[in-house]
Amino acid sequence: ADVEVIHWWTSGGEQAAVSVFAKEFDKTGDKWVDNAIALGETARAAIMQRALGGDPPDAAQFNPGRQYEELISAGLLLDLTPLAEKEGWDKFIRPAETVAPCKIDGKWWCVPVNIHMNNWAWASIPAFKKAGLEVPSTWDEYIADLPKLKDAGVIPFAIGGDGGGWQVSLMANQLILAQLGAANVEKIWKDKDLDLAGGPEVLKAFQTLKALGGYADPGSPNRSWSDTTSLVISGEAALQVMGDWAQGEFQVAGQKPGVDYACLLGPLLPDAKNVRIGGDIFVFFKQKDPDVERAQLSLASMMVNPQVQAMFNTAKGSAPIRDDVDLSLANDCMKKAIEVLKQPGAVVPDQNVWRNEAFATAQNAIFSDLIYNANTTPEAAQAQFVELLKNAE
Amino acid sequence: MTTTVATEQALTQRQLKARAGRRRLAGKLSAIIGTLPMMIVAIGVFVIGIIFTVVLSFTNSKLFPSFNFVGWRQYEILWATPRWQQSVINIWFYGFGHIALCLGLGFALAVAIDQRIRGEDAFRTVFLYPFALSAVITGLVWQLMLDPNWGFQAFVRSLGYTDFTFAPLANSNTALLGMVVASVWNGVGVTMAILLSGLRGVDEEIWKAARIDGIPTWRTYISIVVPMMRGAVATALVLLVVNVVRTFDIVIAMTGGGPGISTQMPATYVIDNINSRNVGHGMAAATCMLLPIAVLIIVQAVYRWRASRRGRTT
Amino acid sequence: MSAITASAGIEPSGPRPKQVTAARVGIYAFLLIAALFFLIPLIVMIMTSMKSMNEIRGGNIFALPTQPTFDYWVKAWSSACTGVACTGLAPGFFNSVKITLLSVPISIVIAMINGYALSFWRFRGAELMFAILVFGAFVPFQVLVYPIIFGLSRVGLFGTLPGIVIVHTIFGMPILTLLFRNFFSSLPVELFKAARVDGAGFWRIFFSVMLPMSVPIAIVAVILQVTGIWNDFIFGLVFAGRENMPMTVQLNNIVRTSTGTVEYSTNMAATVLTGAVPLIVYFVSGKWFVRGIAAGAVKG
Amino acid sequence: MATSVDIRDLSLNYGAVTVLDKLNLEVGRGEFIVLLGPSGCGKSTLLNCIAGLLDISAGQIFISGKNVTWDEPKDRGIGMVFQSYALYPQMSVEKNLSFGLRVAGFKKEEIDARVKHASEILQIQPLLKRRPVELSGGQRQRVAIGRALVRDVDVFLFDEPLSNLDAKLRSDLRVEIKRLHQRLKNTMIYVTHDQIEAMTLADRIAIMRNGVIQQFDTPHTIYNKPVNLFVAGFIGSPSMNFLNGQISNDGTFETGGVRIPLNGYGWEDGAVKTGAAVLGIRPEHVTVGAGAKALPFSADVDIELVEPMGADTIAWTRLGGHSVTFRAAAEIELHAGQKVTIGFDPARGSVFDAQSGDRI
Amino acid sequence: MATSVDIRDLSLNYGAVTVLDKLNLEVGRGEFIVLLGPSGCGKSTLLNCIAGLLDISAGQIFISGKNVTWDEPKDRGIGMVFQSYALYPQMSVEKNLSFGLRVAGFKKEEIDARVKHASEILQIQPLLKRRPVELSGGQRQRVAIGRALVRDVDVFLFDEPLSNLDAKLRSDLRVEIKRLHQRLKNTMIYVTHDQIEAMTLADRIAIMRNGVIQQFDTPHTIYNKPVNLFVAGFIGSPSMNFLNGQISNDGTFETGGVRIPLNGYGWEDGAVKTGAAVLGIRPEHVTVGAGAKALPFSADVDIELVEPMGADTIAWTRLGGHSVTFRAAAEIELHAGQKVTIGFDPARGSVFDAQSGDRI
Ligand SMILES: Nc1ncnc2c1ncn2[C@@H]1O[C@H](COP(=O)(O)OP(=O)(O)OP(=O)(O)O)[C@@H](O)[C@H]1O
Ligand SMILES: Nc1ncnc2c1ncn2[C@@H]1O[C@H](COP(=O)(O)OP(=O)(O)OP(=O)(O)O)[C@@H](O)[C@H]1O
Ligand SMILES: [Mg+2]
Ligand SMILES: [Mg+2]
Repeated sequence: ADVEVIHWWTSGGEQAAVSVFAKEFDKTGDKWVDNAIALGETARAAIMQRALGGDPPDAAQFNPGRQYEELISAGLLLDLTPLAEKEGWDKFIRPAETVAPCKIDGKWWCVPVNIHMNNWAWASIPAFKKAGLEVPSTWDEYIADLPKLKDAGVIPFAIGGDGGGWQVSLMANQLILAQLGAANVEKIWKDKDLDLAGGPEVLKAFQTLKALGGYADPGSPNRSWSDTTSLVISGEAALQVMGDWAQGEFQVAGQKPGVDYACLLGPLLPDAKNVRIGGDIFVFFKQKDPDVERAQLSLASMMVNPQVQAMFNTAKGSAPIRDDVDLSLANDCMKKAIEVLKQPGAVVPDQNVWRNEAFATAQNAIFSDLIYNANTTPEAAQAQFVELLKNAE
Repeated sequence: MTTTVATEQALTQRQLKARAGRRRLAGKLSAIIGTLPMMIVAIGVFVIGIIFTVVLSFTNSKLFPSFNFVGWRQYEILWATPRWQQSVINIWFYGFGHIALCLGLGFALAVAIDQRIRGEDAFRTVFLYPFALSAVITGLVWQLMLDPNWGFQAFVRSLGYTDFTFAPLANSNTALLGMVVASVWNGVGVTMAILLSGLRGVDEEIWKAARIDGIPTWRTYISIVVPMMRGAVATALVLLVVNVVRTFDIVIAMTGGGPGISTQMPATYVIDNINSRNVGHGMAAATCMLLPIAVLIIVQAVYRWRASRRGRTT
Repeated sequence: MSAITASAGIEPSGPRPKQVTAARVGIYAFLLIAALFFLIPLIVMIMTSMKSMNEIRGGNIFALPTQPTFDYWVKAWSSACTGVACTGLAPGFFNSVKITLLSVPISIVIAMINGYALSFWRFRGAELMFAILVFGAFVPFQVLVYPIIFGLSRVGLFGTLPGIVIVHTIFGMPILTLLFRNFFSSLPVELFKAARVDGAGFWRIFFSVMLPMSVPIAIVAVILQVTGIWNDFIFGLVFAGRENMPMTVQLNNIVRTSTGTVEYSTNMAATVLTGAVPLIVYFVSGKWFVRGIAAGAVKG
Repeated sequence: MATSVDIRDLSLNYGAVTVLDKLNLEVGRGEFIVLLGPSGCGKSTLLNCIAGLLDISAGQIFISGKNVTWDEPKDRGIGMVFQSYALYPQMSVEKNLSFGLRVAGFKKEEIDARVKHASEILQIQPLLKRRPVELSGGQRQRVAIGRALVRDVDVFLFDEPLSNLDAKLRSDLRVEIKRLHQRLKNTMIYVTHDQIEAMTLADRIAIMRNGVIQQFDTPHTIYNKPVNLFVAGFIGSPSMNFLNGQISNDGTFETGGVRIPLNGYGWEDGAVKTGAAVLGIRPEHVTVGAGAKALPFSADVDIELVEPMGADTIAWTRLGGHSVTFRAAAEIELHAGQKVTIGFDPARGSVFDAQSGDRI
Repeated sequence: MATSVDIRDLSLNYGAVTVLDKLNLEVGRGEFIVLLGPSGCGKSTLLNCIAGLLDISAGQIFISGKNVTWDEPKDRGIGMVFQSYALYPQMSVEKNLSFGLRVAGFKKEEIDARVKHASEILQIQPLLKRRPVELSGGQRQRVAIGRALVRDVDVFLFDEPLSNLDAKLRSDLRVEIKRLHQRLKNTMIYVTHDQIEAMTLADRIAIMRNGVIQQFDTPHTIYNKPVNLFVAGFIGSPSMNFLNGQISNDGTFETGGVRIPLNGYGWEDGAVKTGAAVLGIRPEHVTVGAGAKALPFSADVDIELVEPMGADTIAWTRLGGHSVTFRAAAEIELHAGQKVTIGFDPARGSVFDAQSGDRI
């Protein structure tokens, strides 16, 4: 049967990755009906509105967390538990932070397809060379390099402000994580610890963000992450903090890690103890046609298939959701990540798991205002952040 | 057409009245059927939609409407949120800029075109065509033109003025200006067209009288003609205000609301909240957006109703 | 407008000597500069769509293409990727045509009937209906999307071609009704009375008398609706259903997609192609727009 | 004479404004009635009520004996000709004429026959294929009449059909309408505020003011025996001279020191009235020059202004402090500043009560 | 009398269309000139040329002896009153009057004095604070005149200032304009197509047709001695009766078997003409009844149609195959179908050459 899938994977690397799913699925005799809608917010809004209208797609992409909680409670989603139990998803999907968003109260509602590590820094080796510098290995080194990079005519700090400022938010999260560590991060976003959120460590992170903002280029405010990455790829910019999906862009551009670019995990820490992970999941909407349901389950099963996982994640630049994957194709950066992933307690989940999308939208606004509005002080932004957290549900 | 009279008069007054009532209804029935779509839309979509909006603004609805009433809480949060405050400031600034420029430039263009110039059709078409392009396309092309690396700034720098800086969208203080430029580019043509038809509607004898009085052309426009074009200005104004209130696409296409939150608008706030499944809050913002308009419309409706009491045919 | 002093000796006779006045030059200068301001973005779009990426990178967007090429147009039309499918804009184009061809006449005829009824068949509550409609014009679309989704799915039209046509009709209604109402109110009421005496009813008067007279304002309405509907993105995305996705959805995917680096050429080619239909409508019928608008917009 | 249109206690309000107030009007079959009155007095409103184009507030309307109060316009047996003619602009003359018949579902042959008949009567056969924009004002008017004609109605309603035309065409078409009426013998109700039209066309004139009919009588009676000051002043151009004064017991009218004996005046109820009154005398009933001395009243006056009108001359003068105009043949030499003797027979004048304005 | 406006060989074309063709007109100081002619004959065009509102194609215009051909309207010493009055709608009457002066930079006291003076003359002091919408037609017209008055101009131009008004107001204002002229003694050029206005107001009338002045003379001459058929037919209402016929050698006019002796007719150059000719006789020069027999020509005719006009009656009849109207006093009883004797004195008529239409 035809299975219509809505996703927002439209950039180069993403296209390659999603094509893996589509090709593999078509081989099973069913048909992947692709419905790509650029931009996550737009795509999710379309999914939700179609769900409300009683005409949901057969499968849809989300980020793990609370984005689809209403769909579950409204009973719109296909229960994947029988399939998961049959295939033993519990046993091979790891870490626990990846399982949690999909397995709620003992029932599986979605399929995680990849693990993204958000806290990477991507550095252009030629750009640093141009300024007569080595790629820094610590954050302090980098901060010291900023003025020199600027003098050399390189954009010292690459960041983009599109989509309401999620890139800035990602950056800010890193800075806060670096200040507080994994446990405290959970206290803030999960338990709404306002004292901590209003404390000096967080303020330090805000101050750093503001300072970094001064080294961004004028083209930054409404730039997409991939445009920003391409600045690093071309060597116009020195360093970008972005999730591992940026890796795909370097690959498409034919660049080699260690030669053309460097991947630095946990850029704020001397050695990476924590990784913040996110990823993508797919939900399946209940459909009347049993044949479609069969095809949906077949697609779900295929998505966690080790071979498919290997091909998909290689193309996407993300980590597979299972260990027993042939990672011979993975490059050095990827391997580095998977090592860290294995360490217990290393994983910090994305805040999406605790707070809803509305919170994220509001938080993005605060961070991007801080970085792009010269008049906004770190203190003011922190106050807004505390207020937001107080009202969050 | 002459009818037998006896039977007619044999009918009682009441029978006649009943028959007349039926006939009159039959006459109006098609009118009611004809306007059924309008009534369905007016009541079924707009009234229900607005009631829905207002009611939900007092709930903490997420994705699905829920009737978990939370009083004024959404409004309290709303007005404490800097992004919303900024949006409200922005829409006034942007709205004022957009409307003033559209009216001003539109009027200037209309006046210029009104001077019996050559190639009038060509000029009109050129001024009007951007309206054919969506806000998304407008935003894209202007984003490109104003991009410091590709656009106007780069062009001037390539001419040798390497210090030239013109990148309004990159600066949170000027981004709104960049948006006004693009939206004026898109919308001024229609304003011009409306004002031009208004100008053409002014009695030619007024012009002659002014010339005989020795009033300079510009003075005639300002002191005499403009005050006479109230209808055209009103229409243009309504269209402009509608566009301003709904401003959304061009923000998304040009700046995404940035840098920071410097080009956020109420509509983007509402829609972001609805899309991020915070419907109750979004509806509170929407209700706030509708309020000033509602006041305006009610004033206008009372005025109309007064006038319509004076005149009704059939 | 021009002051001419008859220099001594010349006896004024016949036509006033023509002089190129500063004011006249100023007007043309103003118009030409304005025309440039309005044309540049279009020129930039077209030029950019005909340059290679290297050229764009090397020069600036105002430079003429050194080796103009239509490759990107072909690519945008037939092979640009949006997600898995690499079919370009072509499939969406026909969906847009379908939606536009259906929605424009239906929305206009309904608005025309509204304007006609509001002008000649005033009934109790008609003015109120109209006030509500005008108010509706100010409501952000997206606020109303929710109730409409519920309504349409209730009657089974959500995600179908009739569904999207209904949505366009709803959202076109306020402004179009306003235009038609103003237009019909400016017609002599005697015409209506004469037709009533002739025995014609609501529909007969509409079709035989009013419809043929409303050509100028209908042209304005057609232009407005073609533009609005063709350019629509949000409604198409939500209401049209996957088979009927309009071109703008693919445009959005193309321009928001970057294969490594942003391919401005393809973006611009796609943009120009998407904008082509309403642009042509404007360039062909723009002069009727100004004439027609006088019929419906100027009367308050 | 059978009654054709009978209006009983007709009232019409627009909201709180009463435009027509308990109006009664009975029109005989074949009569040519003119509704005359100043702008805004309710003439068009009355016509629209008769046609069924306005919903009345109270009262009844009978046409040809049938109560049509609640009937649709098309069922009343009326045809209407509007000031703007209201021809359907996009239809040819032929289509304009046949529209009503086509709506009513007549057979093609019948329609053709009627259109042919009407266009012959109105002499518009050569125009049948043209559209209204291609017609002159007079031709348009004929088509508008034809539209009523083909429908074979009992009553024709005209709402100022000539007031858009220039003077010359107006007087030509006036005669044409009169001839048409003589030929068709339908009932015609004709609204105008042009008194020449009213005087020349009407069998009877209804003079309206503020929604009330002031006088409904033949043109001759209205001209010579107006029932009140309003009618007297409204009819006649230049208008009747009014002298405010007092009637003393001996039946002499006194104004500004001038005494005018009212001997021979036909008092309304035969008895002489006294007290404050207004004496009205038409300009053409004032004689100038030699003959004036012989009349019951004469006086010497100065001419203030002279208006030569070609066929005759209007002169302005003062009598007892009131401005008085008189009409003299063009042959009589008159010029401003001249001293002349004028005279008139008060028996040809009208006397009105100063308070009520009614004729006494 | 000094010349006030002098137009020499004025031509005006719109593209290929010649609207005015080598037109000459000399107007004396203080004269009241009326331009009269059918619609589209170029009256407004001529007025606009004088005012400087249109660029002429050839010729010269002198006002008060100064060549103003190339002058701006405001520098020509003219004021103009338009058909629509063209008052500035959003300004008060006072502003309307003073706007031109303020723009010209007059002192406040001077402006006030002039406005006061003009408003006194026109009796509009109580209206100074109102806006044009709050004025009646007559008041608006006075304001429009006032606007010319404050500018203290030599020449007033009026373009059909009364044609938007109803009959009663029109005749009142006509008198008012006449009085104003008597008082101000400015030169006035007045365009109309209403001949009553022309006859009553003008010192001299210029009758125009197709951009050419046909006759320029006093109303009396134009009425009684029209230079050609066009002027004869254009002036007079009801219009002159025309009989087509032949003049035989003995000076008898024959038409359709009716012979009319032309004894006593004042031939243009004193000599009797013969051949095809048109005899014109005004309706008021036709006598009916007893007196008719005594006239040089009389005949028995049937009355076809009667139009009572109040003061007098117009009757339509036929003579020698031609339709003939005559005017009779209202007292004379006339009705359609009646046989009457009519008569007239051909010496009071006009005879025109059948070919050229010129008076002979
Ligand atoms: N639709 C309406 N609403 C309120 N009042 C109206 C309406 N139509 C007419 N009137 C009022 O009714 C009165 C009579 O109007 P009507 O049109 O019958 O006058 P009329 O005698 O035909 O005048 P005219 O000679 O100017 O045509 C006027 O005072 C007018 O203001
Ligand atoms: N702008 C123009 N272009 C071409 N022809 C014109 C223009 N204005 C006027 N005419 C023509 O010039 C002729 C004279 O027009 P004008 O307005 O002077 O007539 P008029 O005597 O004032 O008529 P009316 O009594 O109708 O006002 C007309 O035949 C008219 O068609
Ligand atoms: Mg009327
Ligand atoms: Mg004219």
